[in-house]
Amino acid sequence: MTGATAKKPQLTRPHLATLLRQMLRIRRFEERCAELYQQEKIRGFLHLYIGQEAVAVGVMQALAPDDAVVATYREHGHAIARGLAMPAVMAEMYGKQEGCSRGRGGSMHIFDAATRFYGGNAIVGGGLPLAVGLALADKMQGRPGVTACFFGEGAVAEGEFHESLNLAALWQLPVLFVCENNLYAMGTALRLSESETDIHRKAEGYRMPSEVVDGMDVVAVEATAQRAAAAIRAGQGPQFLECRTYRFRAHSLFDPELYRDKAEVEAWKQHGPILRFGNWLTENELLHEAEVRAIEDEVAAEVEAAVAFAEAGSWEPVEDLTKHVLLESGA
Amino acid sequence: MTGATAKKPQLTRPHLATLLRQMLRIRRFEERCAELYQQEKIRGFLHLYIGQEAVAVGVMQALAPDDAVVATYREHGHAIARGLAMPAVMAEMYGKQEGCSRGRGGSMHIFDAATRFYGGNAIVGGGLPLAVGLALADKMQGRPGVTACFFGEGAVAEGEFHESLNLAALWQLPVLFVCENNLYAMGTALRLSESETDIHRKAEGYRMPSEVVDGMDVVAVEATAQRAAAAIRAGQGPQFLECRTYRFRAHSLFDPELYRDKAEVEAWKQHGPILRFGNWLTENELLHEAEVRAIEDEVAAEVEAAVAFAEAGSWEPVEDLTKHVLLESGA
Amino acid sequence: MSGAPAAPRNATTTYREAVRVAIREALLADERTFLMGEDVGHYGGCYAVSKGLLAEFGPERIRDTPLSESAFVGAGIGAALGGMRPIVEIMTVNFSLLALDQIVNTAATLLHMSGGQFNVPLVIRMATGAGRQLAAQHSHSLEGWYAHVPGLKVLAPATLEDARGMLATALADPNPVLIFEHVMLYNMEGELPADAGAVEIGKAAIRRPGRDVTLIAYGGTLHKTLAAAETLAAEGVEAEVIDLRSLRPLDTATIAASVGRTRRAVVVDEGWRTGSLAAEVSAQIMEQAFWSLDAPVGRVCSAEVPIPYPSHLEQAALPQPEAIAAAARATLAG
Amino acid sequence: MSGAPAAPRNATTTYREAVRVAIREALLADERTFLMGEDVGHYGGCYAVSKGLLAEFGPERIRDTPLSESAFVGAGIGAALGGMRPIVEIMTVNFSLLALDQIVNTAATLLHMSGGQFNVPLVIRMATGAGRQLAAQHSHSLEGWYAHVPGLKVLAPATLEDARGMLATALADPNPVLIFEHVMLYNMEGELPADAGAVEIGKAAIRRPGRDVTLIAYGGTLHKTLAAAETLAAEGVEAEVIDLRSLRPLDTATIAASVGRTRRAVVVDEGWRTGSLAAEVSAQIMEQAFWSLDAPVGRVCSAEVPIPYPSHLEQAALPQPEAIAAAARATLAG
Ligand SMILES: Cc1ncc(C[n+]2csc(CCOP(=O)(O)OP(=O)(O)O)c2C)c(N)n1
Ligand SMILES: Cc1ncc(C[n+]2csc(CCOP(=O)(O)OP(=O)(O)O)c2C)c(N)n1
Ligand SMILES: [Mg+2]
Ligand SMILES: [Mg+2]
Repeated sequence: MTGATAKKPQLTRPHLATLLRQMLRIRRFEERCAELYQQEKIRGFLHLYIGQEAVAVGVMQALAPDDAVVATYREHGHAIARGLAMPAVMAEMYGKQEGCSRGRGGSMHIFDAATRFYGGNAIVGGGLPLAVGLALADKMQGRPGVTACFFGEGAVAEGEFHESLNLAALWQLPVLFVCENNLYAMGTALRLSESETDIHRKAEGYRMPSEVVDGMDVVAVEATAQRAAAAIRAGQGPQFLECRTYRFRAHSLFDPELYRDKAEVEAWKQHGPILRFGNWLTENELLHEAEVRAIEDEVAAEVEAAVAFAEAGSWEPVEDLTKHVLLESGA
Repeated sequence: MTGATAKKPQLTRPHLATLLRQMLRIRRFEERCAELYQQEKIRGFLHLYIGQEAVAVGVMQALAPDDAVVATYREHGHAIARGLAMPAVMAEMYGKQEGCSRGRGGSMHIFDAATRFYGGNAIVGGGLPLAVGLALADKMQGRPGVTACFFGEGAVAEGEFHESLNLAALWQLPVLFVCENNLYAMGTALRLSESETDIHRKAEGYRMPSEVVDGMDVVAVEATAQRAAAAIRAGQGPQFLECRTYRFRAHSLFDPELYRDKAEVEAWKQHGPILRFGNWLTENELLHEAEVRAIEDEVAAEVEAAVAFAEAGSWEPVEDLTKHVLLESGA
Repeated sequence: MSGAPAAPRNATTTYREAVRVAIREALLADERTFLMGEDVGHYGGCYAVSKGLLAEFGPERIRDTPLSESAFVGAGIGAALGGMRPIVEIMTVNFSLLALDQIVNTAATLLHMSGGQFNVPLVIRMATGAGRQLAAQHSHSLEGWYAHVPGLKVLAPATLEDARGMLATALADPNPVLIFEHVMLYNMEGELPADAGAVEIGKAAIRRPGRDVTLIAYGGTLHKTLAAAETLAAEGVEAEVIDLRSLRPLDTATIAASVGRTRRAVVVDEGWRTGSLAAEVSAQIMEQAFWSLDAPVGRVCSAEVPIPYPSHLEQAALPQPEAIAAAARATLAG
Repeated sequence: MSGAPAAPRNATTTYREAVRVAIREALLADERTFLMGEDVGHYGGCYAVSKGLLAEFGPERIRDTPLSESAFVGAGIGAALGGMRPIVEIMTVNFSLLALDQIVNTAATLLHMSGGQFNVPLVIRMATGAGRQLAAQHSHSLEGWYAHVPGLKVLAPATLEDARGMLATALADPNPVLIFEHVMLYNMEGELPADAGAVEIGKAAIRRPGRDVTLIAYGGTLHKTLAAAETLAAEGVEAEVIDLRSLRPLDTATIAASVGRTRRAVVVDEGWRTGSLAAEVSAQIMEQAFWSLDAPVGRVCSAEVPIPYPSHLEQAALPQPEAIAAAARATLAG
């Protein structure tokens, strides 16, 4: 990833405040979602991103509006960081027709054409070929776009991971593969799923440049993503990032978490991306306590507005059940 | 693959004669098959192994009777080298019920319980998971067996390759993966199918030891396979061999060979495994011309006997059409 | 589960627990048997079916796999060939598409392609069906596809007895057997005799006798169909309810005999209507009982839409007791 | 192909050539269109369909892929989302199982899951069927499975006109369209008007009018069915032959209207009988034309066995004109 002129992350105060704000927006949104799940406002599977916010927020800084994003069922954070309107995302969690996917998709299927946010895929590994194809379309049409493709370390074991990395590297497609290694795939620890646990080394087998980064450090993630995106834009082909991170909550709200110690979770929480970055900002007087509080207040208000929007939303009429299955010709 | 005490290939005259004889048995068998195909005695797809004989013959030397073999649709060579009776294989090519698979399978589906020959798989990559499972069964039952799994370099692009290598390495299963890199998958050259064309390097991504060997040199193949098998038997987990070879004939008898030069094929033929080994044997007086001629005569007789057996074979009655779909309970 | 003969001591249990006990018993009975799949071990099973088994049997026999559906299903086939008696769990039918090649092109064909030499004594379990608001990629009912494939046997336990008893019989079968457990059944409670055990796996069961119309269902729709029969009974219509139990082979004799008596039938299936297993049952009735029919056979299936997330739309997409009762009434009006 | 109106200049051609011309025309007409798949380029297509196109259009638009069915089909979906109009070739339906997850869980669901935002204008072509002695893993007829899935359109061109004309219409469609080309048709010869072009893709076609019995077929079995109709005609039985053309949606109106006239029907399908598309057609006739039927609808399908290699067994496993004629006679005897 060297050689290309990466956009250097600008450690200006406004930018640092943006990073914090974005992480907080995700965190508070999801904390509220967890409550709403208990209240049965949100149903189905709910996979919280809490603990991993630095990854989505850091990587998104490297993307331009024309770039594309492909994510997984754990994608609220990516959607919000990418710029989807929080009310539309919350309405989607409720299943209301004002949701970004008209309520048809729910938590696992957040989509948005305006921001080129291509989901929201509940099949582990299923998004990787899609990202390859989006990048192929960009390349064939001579467009400068980058497609960022997020997936967990569990997806690395899927055949589609292998096929997609090879295809992207073989055809030198502008894909930024971002593996969020949170050490577990549901309850399966990485050492039980991969013979090579050093995930970013896998990229070597495809001659794809890769880097590993502390996924709990939003500034480091951004810097690395900027470098990788610049390399892609410079025509150096696909790039691979392994972001080492941790999920603080259960896999989904059905998960009894039998497979890991509370102590391990607590230890990771001490390195939480928001905690750490927030402390660093205030300790270095890059942001004052009052500014942080102001951000918190704004975020809280935004989340409540999103909830209010979702609450006020409407159910799609049952008569419309079989809509959105096929697009009418000519559309 | 170091450290384990490999059975050193014994370069005794009888053994060298065996290697030559085995390669010739395959070559002459298949040359006859090509004729029989023209005569419409053999139908369907016919994938000839001609040019690659050193791989199957070399690797089989490292296997014991209790070991298992999994191959592809290009498996006549493996079957013969593994010790299946040539008449039963030829009858299978005809589709006669005296065939090793009762004629149900044909060229692509050679099976034999007695030699633990598990096919004969016409889905590219489809045999790899099977080999992993056979090895798992051996390991769980405390049996010392090795499962040799043959596949082409084209199969390396399939998701099942990736999943199977990881599983075998993760669980340290006794699988010998043998990639026969003949540079083409049908008409697709390796450089058009893999971003990393140095196939054996792929094994690194799974922490699996690998070696590359000249697949046109039967002695080298045997030596390498012996080392790998010894490592497996010593409990060092799965091993990977890339055998660099070349197919002299068309992919199947439908292939017009538009994708490669005649000159390239001719150049490889000069390195043909039988030609080279035969010359080496006679030049070094390890075998006399007369001995070679005697082997040729025996092989010719064996092939003709196989043809006669197949010709004399019978068609399974149409009334039995739906047999062999389910095994009766208790069987 | 009504109509069971008085058994020694009954115990209250759940479908989930019945499956768990069946697996545990199989592991105790045969050391060649092991359970393999995603999160069967440390997580305890995505539907908590295998909770506790890792502690009892260890990681060799309660084997967590990576997310590699094709490889671990294929490895199950290979292990079966190699003398083991594996139970492979695919978390849900939705993910089984990734392993379909191994099931269709290897498990189902090996015996035939090898001319009878290599049978595959493998059991594959998976959850199926909708109803939990898991949306379009997690709500499939594709067991009908598997029922299309010669070389496979396909089961759909809908009762506690079958959840408890089908596994042992499937494991004793020398062929690949697929067992589909509907996600909405795991919490179902009921009584099971203390000595419950293996059950026959080739026959359909009449879960409710009746003379006016035959309702044919399986798996998750059985209970909706029984509910519809209650509604109909209140109206004076006695519906006979058949539980297919085995989706391949289909016990068409039981179906035809029932329709011969009732002269009317409705088939209920959570698969999408077009190309559903219900179509096969309807076609079989056409072929075997046409001259007995007093009305066209009805079908109640899922609407032709990927399952939507919101509850009201999801429920509208799935077969419901009221629609089943209405279809039954339609056959009587005809 | 009889009954076509007199066309300007006819030329003798083959089904293979008709498909090739259609692909070439599509590539010329729209620069967003490209062909991608295994061996479509340097090899010239495993059934020689794309021979010569690499030289004309170059490797970007005639794109050889690695053996990675799931990834290149998924990449086709992504490319369609990204503004291209890809034609993805899966060599045969047998290998499509490896890509089925992408087709079912992504291509078919995206529009719905995204609430109507993301349609997938993708065409997937593949060869299907048996008859070339390719044995159990290379002889499937699984198009019926695809016809089960909401969100897909599924076509089966059985004539030169359709081989020539369906592709353009499929490419103009904003939805994923699958085209199944039967392997035994590629060498079929016939005449095609010089100005042959796009055809409608939603309707079934009556390939032979008749009053006594309706025979319903598609793809590779159409011609066997027309042969059976000839046999029947010699016996004084006038069979109407319907070519489904579109397997999803099914044109049940044309079928029901025909059966309303003939009062008898036989459905022919190369899929295995149980769970075949023929079952769906039979069930539809049951539902829409029961009161018109004078006999049960018959089915002629493949035997329930993985396709065996030897010719005599393979042919015995497949639908044959004599069996079709016999099934038609049975409906008349009834
Ligand atoms: C193909 C497939 N197999 C299994 C599942 C069930 N499942 C959902 S999430 C998950 C774990 C994935 O782990 P990882 O890729 O590490 O992502 P994370 O959940 O940690 O973000 C599993 C097994 C699925 N959705 N898709
Ligand atoms: C899954 C699958 N895709 C495609 C094919 C068609 N096909 C048969 S052999 C072959 C080439 C395989 O090449 P390679 O693995 O290198 O083996 P080789 O033929 O060179 O021995 C292809 C594409 C197939 N049989 N299976
Ligand atoms: Mg993870
Ligand atoms: Mg090759």
